[in-house]
Amino acid sequence: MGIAIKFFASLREQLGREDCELEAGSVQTVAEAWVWATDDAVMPGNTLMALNMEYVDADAVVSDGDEVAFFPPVTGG
Amino acid sequence: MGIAIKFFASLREQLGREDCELEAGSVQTVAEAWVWATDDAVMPGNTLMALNMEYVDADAVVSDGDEVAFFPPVTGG
Amino acid sequence: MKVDIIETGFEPFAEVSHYQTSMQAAGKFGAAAVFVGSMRDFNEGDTVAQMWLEYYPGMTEKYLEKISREAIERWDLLDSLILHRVGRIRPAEAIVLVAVWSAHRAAAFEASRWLMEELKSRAPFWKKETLSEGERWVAKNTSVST
Amino acid sequence: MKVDIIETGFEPFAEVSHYQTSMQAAGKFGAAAVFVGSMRDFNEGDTVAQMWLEYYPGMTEKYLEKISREAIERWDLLDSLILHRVGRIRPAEAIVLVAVWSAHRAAAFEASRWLMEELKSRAPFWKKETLSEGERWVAKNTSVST
Repeated sequence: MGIAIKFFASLREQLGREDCELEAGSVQTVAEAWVWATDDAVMPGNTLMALNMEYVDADAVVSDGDEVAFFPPVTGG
Repeated sequence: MGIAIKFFASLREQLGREDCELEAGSVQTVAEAWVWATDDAVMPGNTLMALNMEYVDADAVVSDGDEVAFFPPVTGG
Repeated sequence: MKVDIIETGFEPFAEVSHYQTSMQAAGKFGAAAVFVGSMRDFNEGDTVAQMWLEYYPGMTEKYLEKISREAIERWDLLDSLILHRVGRIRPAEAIVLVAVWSAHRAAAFEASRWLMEELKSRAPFWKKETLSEGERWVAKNTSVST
Repeated sequence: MKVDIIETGFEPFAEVSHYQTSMQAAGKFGAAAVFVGSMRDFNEGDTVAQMWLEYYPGMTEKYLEKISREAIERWDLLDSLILHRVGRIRPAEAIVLVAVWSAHRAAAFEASRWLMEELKSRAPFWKKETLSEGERWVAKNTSVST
């Protein structure tokens, strides 16, 4: 199935990246997913991370079929 | 013109009093207005007093044309 | 700013919507906070069939206008609306509506709550409940914390 | 309990009224607290012509449902409603609605405010403003105190 990667809002525009899919087993953690999906771009210090739609830290472990998302501070409401 | 006296809610029912009017000059303070208007009934400790529709203490001075009101703790909202 | 004492049933959210439409501040307020108090069908363990709400015509409006002005000044509100029902009220009917409009949310939250606490602690209204057996005046309002 | 993401304009008080009518808790709730956040036509000193609101389909709803359940549990609420607009928004239009129903007013006031703070600090939404010259992403939300 692979690992789905999503970027949102200003972070997506800054990176110039679309959502992508990594091969299963290619990464172990959310931090590694960032490196592979962005060609090792510098991660802004305020970047938020979600794994399967729950907030996580960069060292969260990812598995085949997971969805990983990166986004800037939220500004809803 | 005299001094208008009003009672509200449970206090009015307990006293069995209608609104009344005292003669001008017959009383000097809100406390004296109570005595005259109620035939010296005991005032419940939680009675609230208003003079011309503003909260006052019992020693507030009343004048000809004033309106004095006595009522129990409020229960609106 | 508007204060009104109402003798018949009213639909609180329709009133807020209607009042807001008439405001000149569209685009200026980022926040509206609204509180509606309704009649419950129970109180202190008893079923309440209906209620009678008495007020002090003149003083009640004056007091509500006073606290409205104070809130507008203190929290720099753009507008406020207070409606309060009097007379005979049945369960589930709206009793009180407090609505405030401000640029930012903290002011709206704080002002609406402050207005309700001031209203409940000092505005001249009195409730008499009709129970299955007889009537009783409500003795006192709950404090801020409940 | 209801959470909904809305792509077109909505009339917040009509939504509250409609939702309340459908509730089974009439006569049980003594208090309803409603907060509506609307788009202002200015921000940080600039005139804002319109706004684009992005979200994370799936996670956003999940997060709003999570905080709704938490609020219902913590304050013993009878019900809650959260609506949030996404897509293109113009000044004076409603962006967010939070409504809660409870037996007593303190719970309603506190829960509505807590829900708004949680929503603003953690719900995945992002605003992009269109100014007279170009666009900009809103960098961060205001803290609780403003």
